[in-house]
Amino acid sequence: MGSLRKDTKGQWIALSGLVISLILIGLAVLANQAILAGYHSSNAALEFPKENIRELNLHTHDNARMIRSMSFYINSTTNETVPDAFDQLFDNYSIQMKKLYAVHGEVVDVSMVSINSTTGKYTMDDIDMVLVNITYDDGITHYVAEPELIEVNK
Amino acid sequence: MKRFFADEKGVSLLFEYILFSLICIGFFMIVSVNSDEIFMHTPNEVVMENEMSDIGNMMSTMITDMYLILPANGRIDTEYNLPPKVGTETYIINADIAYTDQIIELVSSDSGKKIRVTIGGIATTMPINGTASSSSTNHMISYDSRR
Amino acid sequence: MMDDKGQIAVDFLLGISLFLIALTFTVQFIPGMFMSGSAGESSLDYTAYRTATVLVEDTGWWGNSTSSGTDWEEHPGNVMRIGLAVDDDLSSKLTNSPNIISRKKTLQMMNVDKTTFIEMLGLYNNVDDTLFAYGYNISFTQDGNVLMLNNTSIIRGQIVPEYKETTKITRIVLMEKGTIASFTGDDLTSELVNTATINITGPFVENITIQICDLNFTGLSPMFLNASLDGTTLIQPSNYTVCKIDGWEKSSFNGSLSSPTDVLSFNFDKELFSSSSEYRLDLEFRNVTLPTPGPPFIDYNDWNSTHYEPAYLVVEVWE
Amino acid sequence: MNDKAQLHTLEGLGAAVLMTLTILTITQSTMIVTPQNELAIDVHLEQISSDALTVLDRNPVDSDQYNLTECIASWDMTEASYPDNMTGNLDELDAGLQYLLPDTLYNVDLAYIENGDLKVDNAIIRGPAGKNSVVTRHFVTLTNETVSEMGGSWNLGETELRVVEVRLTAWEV
Repeated sequence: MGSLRKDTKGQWIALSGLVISLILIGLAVLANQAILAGYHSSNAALEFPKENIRELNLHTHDNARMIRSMSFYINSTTNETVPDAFDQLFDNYSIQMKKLYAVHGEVVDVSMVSINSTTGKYTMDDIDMVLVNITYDDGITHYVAEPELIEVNK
Repeated sequence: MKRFFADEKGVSLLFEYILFSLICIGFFMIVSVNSDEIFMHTPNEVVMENEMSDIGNMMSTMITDMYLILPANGRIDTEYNLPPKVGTETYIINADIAYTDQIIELVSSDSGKKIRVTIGGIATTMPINGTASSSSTNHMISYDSRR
Repeated sequence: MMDDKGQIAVDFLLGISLFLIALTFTVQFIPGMFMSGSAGESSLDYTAYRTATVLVEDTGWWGNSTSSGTDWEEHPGNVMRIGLAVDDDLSSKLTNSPNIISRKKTLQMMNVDKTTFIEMLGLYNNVDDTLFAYGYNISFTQDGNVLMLNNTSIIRGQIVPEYKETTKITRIVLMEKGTIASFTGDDLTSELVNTATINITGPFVENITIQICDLNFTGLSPMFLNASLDGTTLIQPSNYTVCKIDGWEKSSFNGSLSSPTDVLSFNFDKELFSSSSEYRLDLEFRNVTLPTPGPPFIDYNDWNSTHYEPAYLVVEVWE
Repeated sequence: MNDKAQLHTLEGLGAAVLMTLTILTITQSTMIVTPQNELAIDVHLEQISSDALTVLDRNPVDSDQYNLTECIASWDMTEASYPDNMTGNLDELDAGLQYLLPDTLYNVDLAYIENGDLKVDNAIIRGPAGKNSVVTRHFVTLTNETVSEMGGSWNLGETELRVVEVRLTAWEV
């Protein structure tokens, strides 16, 4: 046994082996953290269709205003009434949106409920609000706004 | 004394072999007894902590994103997936304390480990409640303006 | 033990076993190490993400027992949520204008006390009911510099530590910045040759911007010479600055006009118009005709609208 | 007493110092570089490119920069090709995106419904989309009025409106 004690050559091999294994354990723990870091939270942020829904909503707002002024224009050049023109233009808009969203596997529907007119005459100052139903469905998220009140005289 | 160190005739080669084997056996016994703790438990703890905070952040981020597009009249609901286990344990997500504490809590079933995630001021203006267990299959967050 | 050669076998045994142990670990864990280079706190990523999202896309909310609304900047004592997006409908919690940042809300954000701020934005970690605030640095920047509103640098939080892991989120926003009026060469009124005169009634809360395009050139090397207010010549850059605008880019302007489509942007210090009286601003050019005679002169206050400029919101969070 | 080990101790000490230094360098360098996880980078990229479109879209009409609707309305319907005509005459939009999204490459596609059919045109091509590219979408509605004001060639009827989906594919260089 004296020979073992006398021979000191192995000590540092043994110690460095130990040190290396400890370091590797430490690194393994760190690496473990890294692999799993933020998969679910990233997915939530990436997959939740926040922008798509917001865009559908805001774009419908913008369009309702645009359609309002356009239907007054149509009314002034043809004998079509403002609500009729409004309806037609809105339908047209709705069909286009439906198709554009369908490309991405999303089912949307934008349909007009009513035009709010206090006097019933549908004049320029009179139409202040439009009621629209908006639905969105991509199989995971379902969004329904019925009705969405759109102030169009701003 | 000098003679003691100079003396190389300690034990026989056979006995040295036996001694060395004993040391090795001892070492491996210690390692195998502690291996569960060292190689399973500690990494599991780390994995659980990470994954639970990840899931908590998912919930919190989803609620925040959803809050920002809530319809004024209408409803919105979204399904989400939860991993059935973090590390080796099932867990429960608890949002009932969100109103008072602005946090979502995840509690693991066996060790009772808790992870809390903040939800940035939204809970004061919108009541958030509900719990979800990882062992059930369908999960959904929903909002209805008329309720 | 007289035979020393036996020792080599023992050394070898010990060495090889340790080597094998190390090798086992290496084989087991090295592939995992190269999967991703990060060893960071993933939750901080999303704390920063949520903070930036709430600030940019939410209007904020205040409320007490009787009323509530999104104009929390007017009720700093009852603030329930901090959001900076502008809003036209105070009662609805939604905004139609995400990414458009209200100047007033931003300034009010600077006044919110630290504890409320951290709590409202969720910039803390809750471990066993004890709150540990994260380190954070939230700022608006423009062209690489911190944005100034009302002589305040819009930056909150601590200095970003150099040797710590931080997570950073950048958002592009439109920042409400004072007022702007755009004129064409034909809109501008003049009494003296080559000099455009604009009436401006103060006071203003922010610097004002005047933009001029489509000037009519009459001779070679048309130039902008100087600006004067009620007869006093103004000095660059302490009183005003001029730059050329090309789409989204601003470039420096040395006075000489090269093409009629050049857009000039004058930015006047709000201190020049400190009283609530009418000021007369003269912009003197060379070889430029201003076809509309005055007085009456064109009035800045009739033409102005809110000035929005692109800026970046930078949210940085660390433990 | 056997003192031969002393030299070995020093050597060992040296080795230990070297090892410690290596470990320190490795850990320190990851701290400074702060490599974000790949998904978080995607989230950030998606966020910022969607911001760019929103900012372009919401930019007030009377500001000196054209907003998204105006940019799209000005299009002369010539598709972009790579690499000769990368911006497909949508220079205004390209300039805006370049200003708002530095260090990012992007392609812009326009999708719209014409005579009941979906058409997708390449409007800006900055290169083949990278591996970690993200797609964000925004919508604009064009009318005859906006198009003729901006001098585009969309050829819309007086009472027609056309919804155009602006599809931005962005990736980091």
